[in-house]
Amino acid sequence: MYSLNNISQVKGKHQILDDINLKIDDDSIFAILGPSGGGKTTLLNILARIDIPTSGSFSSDEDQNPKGIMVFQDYRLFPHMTVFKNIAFGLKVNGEKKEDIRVKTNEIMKTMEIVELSKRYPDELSGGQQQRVALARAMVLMPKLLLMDEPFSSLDEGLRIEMLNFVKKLQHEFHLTIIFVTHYKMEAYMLSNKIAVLINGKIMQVDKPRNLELEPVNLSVAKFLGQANFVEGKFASEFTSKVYSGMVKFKGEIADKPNFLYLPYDNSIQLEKSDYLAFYGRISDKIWISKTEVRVTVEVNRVLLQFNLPMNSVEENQSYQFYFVNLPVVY
Amino acid sequence: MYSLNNISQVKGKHQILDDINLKIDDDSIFAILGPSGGGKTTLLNILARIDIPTSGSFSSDEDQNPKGIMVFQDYRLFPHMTVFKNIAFGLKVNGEKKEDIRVKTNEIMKTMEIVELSKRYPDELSGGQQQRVALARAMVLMPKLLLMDEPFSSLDEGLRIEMLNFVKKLQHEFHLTIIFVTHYKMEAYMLSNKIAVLINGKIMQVDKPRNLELEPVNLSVAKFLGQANFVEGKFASEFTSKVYSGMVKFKGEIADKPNFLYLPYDNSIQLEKSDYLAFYGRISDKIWISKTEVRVTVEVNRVLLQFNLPMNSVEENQSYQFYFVNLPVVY
Amino acid sequence: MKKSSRLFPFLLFVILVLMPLLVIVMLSVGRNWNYPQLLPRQISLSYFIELLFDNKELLDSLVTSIVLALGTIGLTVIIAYPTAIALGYYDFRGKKLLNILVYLPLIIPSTALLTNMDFVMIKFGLNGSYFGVISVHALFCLPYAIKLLVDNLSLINDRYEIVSRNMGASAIQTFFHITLPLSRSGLQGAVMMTYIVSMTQYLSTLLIGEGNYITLSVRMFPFTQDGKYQIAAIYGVIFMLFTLIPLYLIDFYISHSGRRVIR
Amino acid sequence: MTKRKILLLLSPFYVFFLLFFVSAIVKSFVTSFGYYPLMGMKNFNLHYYFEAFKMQSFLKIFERTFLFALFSAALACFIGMCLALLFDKRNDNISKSFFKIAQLPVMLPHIFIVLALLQLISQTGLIPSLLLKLGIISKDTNFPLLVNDPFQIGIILTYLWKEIPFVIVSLVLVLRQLDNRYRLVAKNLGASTWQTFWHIYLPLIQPALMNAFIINFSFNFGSYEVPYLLGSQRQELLPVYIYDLYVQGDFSQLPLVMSLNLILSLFAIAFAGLIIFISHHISGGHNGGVK
Amino acid sequence: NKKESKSTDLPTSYSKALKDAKGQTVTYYGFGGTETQNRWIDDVVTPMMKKKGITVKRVPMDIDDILKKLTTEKEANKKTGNIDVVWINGENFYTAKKLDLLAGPLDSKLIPNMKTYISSNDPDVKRDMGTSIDKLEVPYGNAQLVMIGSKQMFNGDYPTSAEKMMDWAKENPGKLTYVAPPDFTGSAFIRNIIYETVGYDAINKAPATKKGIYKVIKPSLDYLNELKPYLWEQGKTYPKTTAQMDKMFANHQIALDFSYNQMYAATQRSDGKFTDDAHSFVFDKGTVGNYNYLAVPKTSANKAAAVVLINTMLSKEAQTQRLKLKYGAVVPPYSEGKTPQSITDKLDDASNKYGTVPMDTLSKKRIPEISGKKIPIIEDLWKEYVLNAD
Ligand SMILES: Nc1ncnc2c1ncn2[C@@H]1O[C@H](COP(=O)(O)OP(=O)(O)OP(=O)(O)O)[C@@H](O)[C@H]1O
Ligand SMILES: Nc1ncnc2c1ncn2[C@@H]1O[C@H](COP(=O)(O)OP(=O)(O)OP(=O)(O)O)[C@@H](O)[C@H]1O
Ligand SMILES: [Mg+2]
Ligand SMILES: [Mg+2]
Repeated sequence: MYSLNNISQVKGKHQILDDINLKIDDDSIFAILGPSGGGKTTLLNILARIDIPTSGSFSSDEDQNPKGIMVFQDYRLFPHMTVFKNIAFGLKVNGEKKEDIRVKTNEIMKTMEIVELSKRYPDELSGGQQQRVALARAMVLMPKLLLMDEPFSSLDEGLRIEMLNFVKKLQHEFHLTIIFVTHYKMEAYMLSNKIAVLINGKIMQVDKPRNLELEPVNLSVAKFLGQANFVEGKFASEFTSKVYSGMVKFKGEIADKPNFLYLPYDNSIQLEKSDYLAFYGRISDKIWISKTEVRVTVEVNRVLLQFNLPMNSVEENQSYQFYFVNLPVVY
Repeated sequence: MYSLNNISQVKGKHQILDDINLKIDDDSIFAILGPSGGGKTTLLNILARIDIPTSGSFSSDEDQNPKGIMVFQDYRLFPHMTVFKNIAFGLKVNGEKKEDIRVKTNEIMKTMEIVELSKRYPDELSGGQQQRVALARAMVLMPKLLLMDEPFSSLDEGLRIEMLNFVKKLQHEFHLTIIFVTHYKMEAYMLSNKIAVLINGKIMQVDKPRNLELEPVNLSVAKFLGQANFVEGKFASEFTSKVYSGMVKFKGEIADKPNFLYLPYDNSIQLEKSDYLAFYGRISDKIWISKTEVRVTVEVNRVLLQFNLPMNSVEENQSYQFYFVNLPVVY
Repeated sequence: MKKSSRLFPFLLFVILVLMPLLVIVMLSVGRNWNYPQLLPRQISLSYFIELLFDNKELLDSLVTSIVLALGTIGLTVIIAYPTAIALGYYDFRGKKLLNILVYLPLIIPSTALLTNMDFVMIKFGLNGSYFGVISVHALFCLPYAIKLLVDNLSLINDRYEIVSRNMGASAIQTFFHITLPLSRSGLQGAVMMTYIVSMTQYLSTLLIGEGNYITLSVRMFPFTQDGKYQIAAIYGVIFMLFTLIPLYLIDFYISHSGRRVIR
Repeated sequence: MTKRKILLLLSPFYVFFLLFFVSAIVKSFVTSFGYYPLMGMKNFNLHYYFEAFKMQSFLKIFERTFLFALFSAALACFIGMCLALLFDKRNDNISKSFFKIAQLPVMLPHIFIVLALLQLISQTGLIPSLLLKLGIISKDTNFPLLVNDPFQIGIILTYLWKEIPFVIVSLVLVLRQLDNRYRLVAKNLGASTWQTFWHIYLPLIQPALMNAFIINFSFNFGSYEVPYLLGSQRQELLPVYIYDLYVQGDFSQLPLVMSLNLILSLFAIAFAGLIIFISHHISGGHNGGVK
Repeated sequence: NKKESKSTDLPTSYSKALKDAKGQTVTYYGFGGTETQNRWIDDVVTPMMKKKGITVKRVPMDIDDILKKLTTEKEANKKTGNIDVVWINGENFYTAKKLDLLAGPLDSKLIPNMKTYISSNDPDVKRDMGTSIDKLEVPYGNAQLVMIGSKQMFNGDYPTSAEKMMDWAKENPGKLTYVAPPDFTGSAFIRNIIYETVGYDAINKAPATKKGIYKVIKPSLDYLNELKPYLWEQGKTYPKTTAQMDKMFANHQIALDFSYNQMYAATQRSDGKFTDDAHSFVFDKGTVGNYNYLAVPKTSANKAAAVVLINTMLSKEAQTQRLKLKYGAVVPPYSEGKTPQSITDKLDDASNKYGTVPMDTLSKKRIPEISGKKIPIIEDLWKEYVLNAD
């Protein structure tokens, strides 16, 4: 078990991390999800002991000063080494045998589909190729604790899934602990069952993907998870807004001045009648997003809202009466 | 109208681009979608006149040598300038008035939500913040031709959508032509109605999102678009494989040795009876992916397949008979 | 690394660097300093005063030295910068050869070469002219200047220049806004070396300058050559003042204008 | 574009070099081939080169000078590199003052340290005086001969005093550019300080170090002022040897002097070429710019 | 070009020179490493010239370099140059004359002070180190090798001959040395030893070839080799400059110093560098003496002013001043019978006060130089058979 104890970080006058407390199980993948500038890299740097926190500590059951091997967001491949040498570097400095280094390095290059790049220098690689080399460089070491900072951001969908599966398999086989950081929630959901949401230097919620998606603990998390409309309004026993006024499930703090109606794109409204009358709106735009769904823009009282609706259920420039699937949430 | 005429690029011994021909309408957003290492950056570099192609040319109706302003994949913020100065740079060297520079720069910083970073240096920014500065730096110039190389890869979902919308709005208002490159198909679908798929240095298909997704022109495109199972088998008037044997729609070339059955995750099988009997399979895993769907792993004859099915339609460790929605495609 | 472990080498280094300087200063003011006395028996500034005030030639030659050094810096930088950019950023045929060529003026012993240079200068009609002298100075400064700039530029690479050009900046704007600030430390080194190499040129100044440029070195060299320690030391101290002060001023200006150099 | 651009970038250098330098070299060559009309010599031949290679003393001195220049340049590079690495950090006071002080010797002429060394370590210098006072030696001749000595210690000390700081200055400028981002990566991947130095820093500063080595070597190999003042007469060094020949005032010897000069130069050029070749082909020869 | 149009001929008479030279700037090129000499030119000669409406510019340049420069100019076909007056001697004069670099004749018509103070049959006006002068240069200083011994170390008993020196060296090993050639003084010392051991005539008559000279000076080389183990550092190394040797002498590291300036001990003593302990003497058989000369290059653009400068430097006023210690106390090149009494008096004064050798002794003990061509050969032989022997 790894523990992050009251970690804070201040740089210049900016409080970048604010009292982070986390417990991370051994032999698991832990995801830290958060928006740009949230402090994810800063946190990982501390766990990798590249940076020292202003206060707080990082420890584990076995080791007072555990240190993770890091995959850097900006890759940081050694510019003077070929791909092969970059990947072999860690093994070499850890004194592995030449033959072992060769075998292991070739192995991982095969997995990463970069064998044919082995003699190239970093400046001769595409962005995604560099990222794969960076991943390989860290993973070939099979570290007990692996830290990955947005390791798949430059990879295309296909590769990303391959890599995700590979990381999963690796973790499973070798019982590594992996802490990984991403701004891309699907990645987090696919890799991990326990996700910490880090926004503005604070851990907002630690939860399963499903719970996160269904019940974001507060407005920032909801906003960050995105794919939702936020309709401004006022709450006082009931909610009033341009789009909808009426009963809601209130999850905000009363003190918040403007309140927001949370309407995720997915699964928040329907055409079939339900207990919760929503609004009457005109379909102003329709874009194709998958084989079964379209993203529609609904104009309600001059406010534009977006929803995913089943293919062919609505026509452009027509108006419809919509119903909520469940009682809507207000923050 | 911009034309890419027979552009090829060779570096070292590698043919990176192979006879690229494209027509791009003025006043539109054109997306180039492709996997890592496909040659996207290489192509953009040619359009930005940073690199000279081995052969071929890039021209437009108005200008023999059009030149795009580029947003670089690796940002390339000037390390010795603050965020403000980085963004103002282009305006300054183009001789704009001081006051105008201030106004425009502040304007775009507001849009990009980076106002409070204006006095920081690039190495004091997070990855996503750097990317936004890079975007702002190019966009503030309102160039006739804007080239963007994976401009949103480091942004979280929320920001990404904001930025996408902003780019769309900008294009609309100022009638720019935008060519943008991504490996992330959703981004391409959301921003553009005309997408070129660039794989292995070749343009494979230029099409609308919908057509791409429904009928990838060949196996590489299908594979790249991902979210699909590919079942190896043999085609000779009928298809035979471990999973399914029978009638198919054949889109491959007869010469291809192994053929592949294309089974997208989405909308390729169902439980309800249809004309096309598929296979009998056991649900070995189920993960939550959205409010309405789960991703299931189906075991058929020891082969594992993945599909997105409606929530609660199947149970883990149960077996079911599945049907194809349409006649399946084989490449 | 612990501070204490660096303190010893630091102090040793400081002593080794400063001790000779101290000796020179003492030598320049000491009289009757004979073995085995550790300190001069008398301290006298009379030589100094005589050289500095009774003898306006010293000040004249100081001005001449600096005027030549400034011209040399200008010429050297104009030639060295583009060369260093080409060597630092690009690969081209003959690069390795050029890499050696730039060191030639240092490699070839100058004594014999200079007469030939004099010959060439006479043929060009440049002997005795300002341009002629700074050209020869620049020749001996170029290896240093190019080396220091190349070291610097090859690490930066041309990627920022590419951005700048792409954003519509002209080559000149790019140079001043991007290349120059990014290679500031290299340039500082180059200017420093150029200044000092120019200031110490003796024979070339004399031969090509035809006596029109009597610099500090020209005056000082014969004394050192002949081992006239005290006078040489006085010249040396004056030399030191007038190299160190401007160079530290440049250094101060550079390191305090704008931000620290990039990563 | 690029080809023209490179040509444009290089043209000031080439023009300048051709006009002022190559022309002088050509003149040297012409003279060395025995064409010296002033003395009535008008035949081109290789006579003087053959003669040079027949001069036993020349060859012996040549070898000695080469080894000497190699040794002192390498030593300066080595010590300079160690110090530069020890004090490369930008934001601590020791390093800052170190760098300031390291610049001092770079900015002072060689003759300066020659003077000081003569005062300090000649047998009646300050250091023997001090040792005498301290009772460590009993008379001046107990102090080893360090100037004009057979091992060229005086010259080596002078060169080290000037060149170590030069190496430091040029490496620190590079090290500052490198920052410690790669060091952090290496450390994170488990490299020790030594390994980080050997695999990361050394290759990255290697080109700069090699360049510094070439400059130092060339200087040590070709300059005569310091060996003239501090060298031993018996273990003569090449530049002094040639200088003596040159100033003897016998103009009919000039072609010989020129050919010696050119032999020396060609050799040094070949050597520098070798160093550059090596530099390109060992780790660090390729770096696509440090990000 | 203004320079080119100027006459490149010498003026026809001194008075014409004086007239033509008004407003001209004359450059004096000569060794600049002697501060006393520089001071003399700056403080004495320059103001004298100023009065005549001529500006003097002193350029410190070695005669080797001056010659190289003049040769290059000639090679490049340059008709006028920047060098007006040069300080020249012996071997260099030989070369310059051979290359036809010097303007002449500089006779007494042009330089009136030549007639006044120097008799035309003075050997030093006829030949400079064996080279016939042919009115191409004018003497302006007198130099003669003198030994400076430590009174205390020699106990007042100075080695006034080669043998005495050898004896003393054997008794006091490590206390003698000499500056290594090609230093001017060191080279002169070796010639002086040759005079001591084989005599002036032998070497003077020897053919100017390596073989010929070796045969003649073999005994001298043997002498030096015999002396070698008793020298400082067993003769494995030698001081490089006179200054280095001066310092060793001042520190009593060695007992004997040499100088080419007869009054050197005096200047050093007044400077506080030597103590009263320093005492000058010459060998009984005499020491090498020569003159310093001035010449005008053919390419000089200001020949009129050059002539005036030379005459001025030779004048009684300038030479009297030059006897002052702060100007280096250089003995005038005046011929024996033509030296003004005031100057002779001053020299004798100094000899009493500073222990320098009296003027009449010096001129009696003066041995002329040998041919300039032989000097590099002797230096080579020394290097081969003494320095690098064993
Ligand atoms: N050296 C610094 N000085 C001041 N502020 C800094 C510094 N480094 C980072 N920051 C700020 O700290 C915040 C967190 O940065 P961090 O790099 O940890 O974000 P992140 O979560 O990794 O974001 P991204 O997903 O965009 O990479 C950002 O707002 C950034 O601007
Ligand atoms: N200088 C070079 N020398 C050799 N090959 C190169 C060079 N630069 C790029 N390549 C290769 O060209 C191919 C295309 O590179 P490019 O950077 O265009 O890919 P990309 O489509 O932008 O990929 P990504 O999405 O990963 O950035 C890659 O396989 C890359 O390795
Ligand atoms: Mg980050
Ligand atoms: Mg790319």
